[in-house]
Amino acid sequence: MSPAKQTNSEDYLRMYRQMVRIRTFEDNANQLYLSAKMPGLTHMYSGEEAVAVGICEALTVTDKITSTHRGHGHCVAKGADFKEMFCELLGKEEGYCRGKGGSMHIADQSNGNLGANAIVGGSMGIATGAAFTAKLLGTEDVTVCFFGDGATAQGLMYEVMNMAALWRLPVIYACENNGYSEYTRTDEIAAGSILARAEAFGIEAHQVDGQDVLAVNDLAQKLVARARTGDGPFFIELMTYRYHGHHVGDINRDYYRSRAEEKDWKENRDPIIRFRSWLVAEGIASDDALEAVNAEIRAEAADAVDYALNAKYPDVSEVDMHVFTDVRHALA
Amino acid sequence: MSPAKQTNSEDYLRMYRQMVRIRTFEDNANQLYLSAKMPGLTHMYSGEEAVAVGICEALTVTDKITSTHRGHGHCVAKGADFKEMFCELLGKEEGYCRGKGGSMHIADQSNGNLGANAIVGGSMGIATGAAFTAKLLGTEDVTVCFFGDGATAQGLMYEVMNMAALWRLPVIYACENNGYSEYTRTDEIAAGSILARAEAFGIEAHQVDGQDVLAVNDLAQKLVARARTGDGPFFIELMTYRYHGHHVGDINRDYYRSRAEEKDWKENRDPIIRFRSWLVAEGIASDDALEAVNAEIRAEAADAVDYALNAKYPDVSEVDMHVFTDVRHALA
Amino acid sequence: MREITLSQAVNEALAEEMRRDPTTFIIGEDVAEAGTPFKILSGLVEEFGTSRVVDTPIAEPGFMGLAVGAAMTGTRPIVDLMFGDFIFLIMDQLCNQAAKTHYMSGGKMSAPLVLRTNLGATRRSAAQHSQSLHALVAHIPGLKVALPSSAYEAKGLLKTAIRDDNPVVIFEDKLMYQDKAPVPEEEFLIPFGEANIKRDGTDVTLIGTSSMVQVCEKAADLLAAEGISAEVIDPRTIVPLDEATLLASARKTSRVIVVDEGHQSFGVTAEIASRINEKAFYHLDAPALRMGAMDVPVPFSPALEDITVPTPEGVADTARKLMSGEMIDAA
Amino acid sequence: MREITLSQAVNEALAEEMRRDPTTFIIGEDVAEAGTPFKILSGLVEEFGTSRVVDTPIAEPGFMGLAVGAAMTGTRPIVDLMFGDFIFLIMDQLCNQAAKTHYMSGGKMSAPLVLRTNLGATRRSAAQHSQSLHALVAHIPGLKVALPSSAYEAKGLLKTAIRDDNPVVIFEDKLMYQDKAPVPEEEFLIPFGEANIKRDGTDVTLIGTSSMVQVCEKAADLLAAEGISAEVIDPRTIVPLDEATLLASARKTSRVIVVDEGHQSFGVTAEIASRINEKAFYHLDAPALRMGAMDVPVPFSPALEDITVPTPEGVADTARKLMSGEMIDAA
Ligand SMILES: Cc1ncc(C[n+]2csc(CCOP(=O)(O)OP(=O)(O)O)c2C)c(N)n1
Ligand SMILES: Cc1ncc(C[n+]2csc(CCOP(=O)(O)OP(=O)(O)O)c2C)c(N)n1
Ligand SMILES: [Mg+2]
Ligand SMILES: [Mg+2]
Repeated sequence: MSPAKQTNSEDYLRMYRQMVRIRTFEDNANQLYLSAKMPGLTHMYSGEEAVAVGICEALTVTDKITSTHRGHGHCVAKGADFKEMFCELLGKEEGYCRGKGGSMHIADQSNGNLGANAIVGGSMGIATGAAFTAKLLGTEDVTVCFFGDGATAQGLMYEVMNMAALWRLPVIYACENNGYSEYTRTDEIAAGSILARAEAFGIEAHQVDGQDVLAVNDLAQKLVARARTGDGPFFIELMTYRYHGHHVGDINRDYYRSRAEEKDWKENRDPIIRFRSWLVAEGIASDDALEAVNAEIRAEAADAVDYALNAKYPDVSEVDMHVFTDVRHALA
Repeated sequence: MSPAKQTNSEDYLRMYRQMVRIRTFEDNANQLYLSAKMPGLTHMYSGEEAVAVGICEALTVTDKITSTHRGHGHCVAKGADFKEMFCELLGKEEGYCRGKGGSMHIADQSNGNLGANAIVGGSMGIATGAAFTAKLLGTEDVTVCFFGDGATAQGLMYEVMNMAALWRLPVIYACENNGYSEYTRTDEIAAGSILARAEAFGIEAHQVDGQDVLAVNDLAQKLVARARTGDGPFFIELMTYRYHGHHVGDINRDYYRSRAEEKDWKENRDPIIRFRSWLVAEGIASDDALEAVNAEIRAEAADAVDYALNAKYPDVSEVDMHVFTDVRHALA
Repeated sequence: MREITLSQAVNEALAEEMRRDPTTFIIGEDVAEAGTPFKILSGLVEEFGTSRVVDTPIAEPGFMGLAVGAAMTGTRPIVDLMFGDFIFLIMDQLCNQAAKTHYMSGGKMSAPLVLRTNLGATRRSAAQHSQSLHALVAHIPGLKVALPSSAYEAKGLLKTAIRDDNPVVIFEDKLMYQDKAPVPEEEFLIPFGEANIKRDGTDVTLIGTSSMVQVCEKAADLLAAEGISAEVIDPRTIVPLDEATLLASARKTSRVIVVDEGHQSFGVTAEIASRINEKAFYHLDAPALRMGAMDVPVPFSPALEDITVPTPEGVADTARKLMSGEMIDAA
Repeated sequence: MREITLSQAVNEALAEEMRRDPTTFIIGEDVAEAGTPFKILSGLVEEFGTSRVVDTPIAEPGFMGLAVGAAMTGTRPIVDLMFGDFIFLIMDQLCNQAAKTHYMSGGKMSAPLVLRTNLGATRRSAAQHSQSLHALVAHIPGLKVALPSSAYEAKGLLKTAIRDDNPVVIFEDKLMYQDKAPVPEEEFLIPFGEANIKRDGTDVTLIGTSSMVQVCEKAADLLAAEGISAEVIDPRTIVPLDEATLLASARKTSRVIVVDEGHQSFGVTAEIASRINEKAFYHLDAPALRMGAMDVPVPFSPALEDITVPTPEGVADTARKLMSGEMIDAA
């Protein structure tokens, strides 16, 4: 792990806290699924926490992100609250999207999260457009586009990278390479080199250990600062791993990846365990203090789940609201 | 110009003849447009003859090509006849597509030309699929996908290159870089390097002087042979130039390219002039003999134009034929 | 007769046709070892190998385009599009290329491919995984469109689709994959353009497509209890459309409701109702009515999602109004 | 009043709105110096610069997606899609993203963008450059759809579209770009959802969209010469649709023909005819009839192309049959 660089230990502790919040959120979401309390299904971010947190901690609240089907981690990392998130997952009125979006469309506009997306690669244009806005209006916001290794197969990525490069847009393409797209290994669906694909468009590209939150944050800080001053776009490939199945229902997965592999990542490369040991070793926090953080987050999550389970569904009259901005009920 | 390599001077003469046939075809097509005898408009291939001919002369009759909106050159080079081509351009029943396709959809299945395409980049999937067929059925056919520099902006290209590379399909992507897409210079719409984009997918890529038919043919021979034995896919960038406007109606084009530039390409790099001098210099043919070839082709074209002008339009009852293979009249 | 699930029916149809014709192959995401997320294709890669059951990268336009070219050159691709909503990604290759190849070439080329995908909401999958977009492709000349309503149709129509020399789009109802129906062991095909009269009736005709056939049948049950005799018809393919059967029923009952899970406006119900109104107008006691899905993106919340699609109760209700002459709107 | 071409009207609308709102920008292929192949945008890049009149690579899905993101974050993109046929390439970004953003976010986000494109055959441009695909987008909830029928509407509707907070698709008739019409010098807007009664009549209602408004007017001329009084109505927007005006006319004349240049089957005529049949049934002497483009890919040959779209003579003919009670089909 990299040596301490931030001058303020609060920054480190916030990163730790945010990673634990993501893991805790996901554990609860998984429980909701397993106990049949959640409608539909969902994709867990557990294991990839250092990616979202390392990057989002380098962003301001008005900087934008676009997210994916595996979007809870990005949402938490960009500043969202548990209550509105769980409400959304359960389709409740107080959810971030009034229950209309659910897990795959969770968004949090107040913190610059333009939303999860159920179309693989579907948000690449959106992220590039957000960066276009920043340039046109001179806002200095930077946009980070999160997507998986599988999404690199979508042609849209190359179309927008070309434009971002030609117009030097303040966007960072963050490829979360977790080794799989659904039930298929990345090397079976990606020819050549992912980094080289970005570089071919004249985009500076970096690979980083996605399980090392400090390394991720360090790189992100630098690239975000450069993008902000017109030195973008950039591409980052973050090597990471998802602990659960592709979605919560993907339980028997021996046919596409081994338990030994999963065990290795969980035991030897877990981003939270690694960072926690480092915090303790560097004397930034005691183990007890970190344990207290965990407990506090667990309690917060339990409360939020409870709240969401008891919250009310949107009234049926909402069904034709929000089709158009200027028509209260589209079908009235 | 490269030294003579073919053992058979017939091959050289056929290449010469095919280039002149393309130029002559286009001159006549342009005349038909200018004299308002042709419906719609069309995109001239003049100037780029060495590309189509150099490549198609490396192919067998069952090898496949896919073509573009600028497709007459590919069609002639792959073996088509003037008569059916002019009939098609004029919307006549005896056209290759019974007048239903016109210039932008001219095809010649009998010679493996799967057709021009009015969607820029639209045939990249088709070409890759033709190569897939060859692999699945073991036919050993090679497919060449022609497209322009502008088409490299289409995401589809990256999607199919990825699959072609993963599955080692016998396809050659032939990028005709004529410096412009419509009214825009290539460097304004293509970031980074076109060759590197193919290489990033692990595809061997070459750049070649598209005005040198021997260089093109030489490279094509080698790559086609390798693709045939499973060593593909390949990517070629052919540096070339279109003499006319983007389409026949694009007359005043000073605002996007200079007359001096056009003059330079026409006078100093013309593929036919260069090859003709070489043929004479190498003693393969006399200037008189070549002049006779030209005259013969001019006469053939004039006859074909004449024939086409007098040929009949498809009967109106054909309008709802060929919508489905198994329904004679779709609207009956 | 033995009963199998719609998923098994699809699997059997594919296996039978792939055995029959070595130029067929399946292409799509996670179709091989995984057998798709719906596990429909289990076992096929074991029998036919990875050269004929081809896992692709997540590149729908790419593999659809590849299928068009493959079809044009002598194979019969069966494209697996994981969700019907992704059809938006492949519209160019499907509608500008595949649909027009035969026509644009004056009949010289063709693209005999099948696009298998799905439709249907109420699976809590939200706006991008719940759409029923068959009306879009039905609007494009050159494409045939099949909508199986049970395991039986899923098998018979898919086999026909694979043998058809034209591009065919077949939409399975993803909520029906585990539903069982009697399916003969012996080989059978269901011809395109032949509607199926699921139930005879005299008072009102309920025309339902795909998932809505069951809804119409349940509505007919509700109505039967009240002494209203509903005829239920499943067109099975909307291109070609068996107008004759639909019109005969309309002329007989004088009252028609068309039920479809696509959005109502500019959708399938409009076309079918229009044809009936046009060609059976003087036989109708009331206008042919339409019930499509609400014209709203599909909401995630179960509280909202369930009310966006037609239900047996809703259809029965509309039928009752038709019967009682309560068509105030049209007056 | 001065007369200007449809092309100039579009140019003026864009210039005025871009002056008014600095967050607007135009994006598309060859929109800047070239001013598009149709030369519609001449002069705009000189006034607004290349940061607001943005030439793109040939990457329709890419720049459409970019526009969605830009719209979501505070700008108002005006996307120039060179040919309506290319809409197939951008359906995912338009229909899965832009159309659903507001709904999926529970009203918290929106995508105020305009997609300007075109429709219309008989330009000898063959099957991939001649389609009229507005029915497809009208089927998707969340998109508004405008179809200007002259320079006047082109200006007024486009200005309204740019100020609308929703994604709007506007289809111009590419054969009309050089057609002149009176257009006021003073600023004006045309509200969405308000049909325009082009001509009053009592015997038959001709509802025409876009290019077909002229066709209906010419048909009305032919009919007038025979003493048949045709009312001609231009809905101007099909989403929202001014049902009230259409129904009032249908109830008055009792006979309706809907004319549209999209393919007839599963198209716009079906929706409009269905609504009229549903809601004015008992006022009609005959079913509302439909005349769309033939259900064939657009052929290149002039000998074939011209017969694929409705003509004034054809419309007049249908009207005559309606008048004479000659609706054998419906009997
Ligand atoms: C356009 C599209 N195609 C396919 C899918 C189905 N799908 C959902 S997630 C996924 C795999 C994505 O892999 P990757 O991008 O690596 O992200 P990860 O799940 O690994 O985080 C697929 C194929 C989809 N949602 N959208
Ligand atoms: C998808 C699509 N977008 C835009 C166009 C309009 N268009 C026709 S040709 C052309 C330029 C193509 O440039 P290039 O690929 O370099 O080929 P060239 O014309 O130079 O041969 C454009 C933009 C089109 N036909 N299809
Ligand atoms: Mg992945
Ligand atoms: Mg070019």
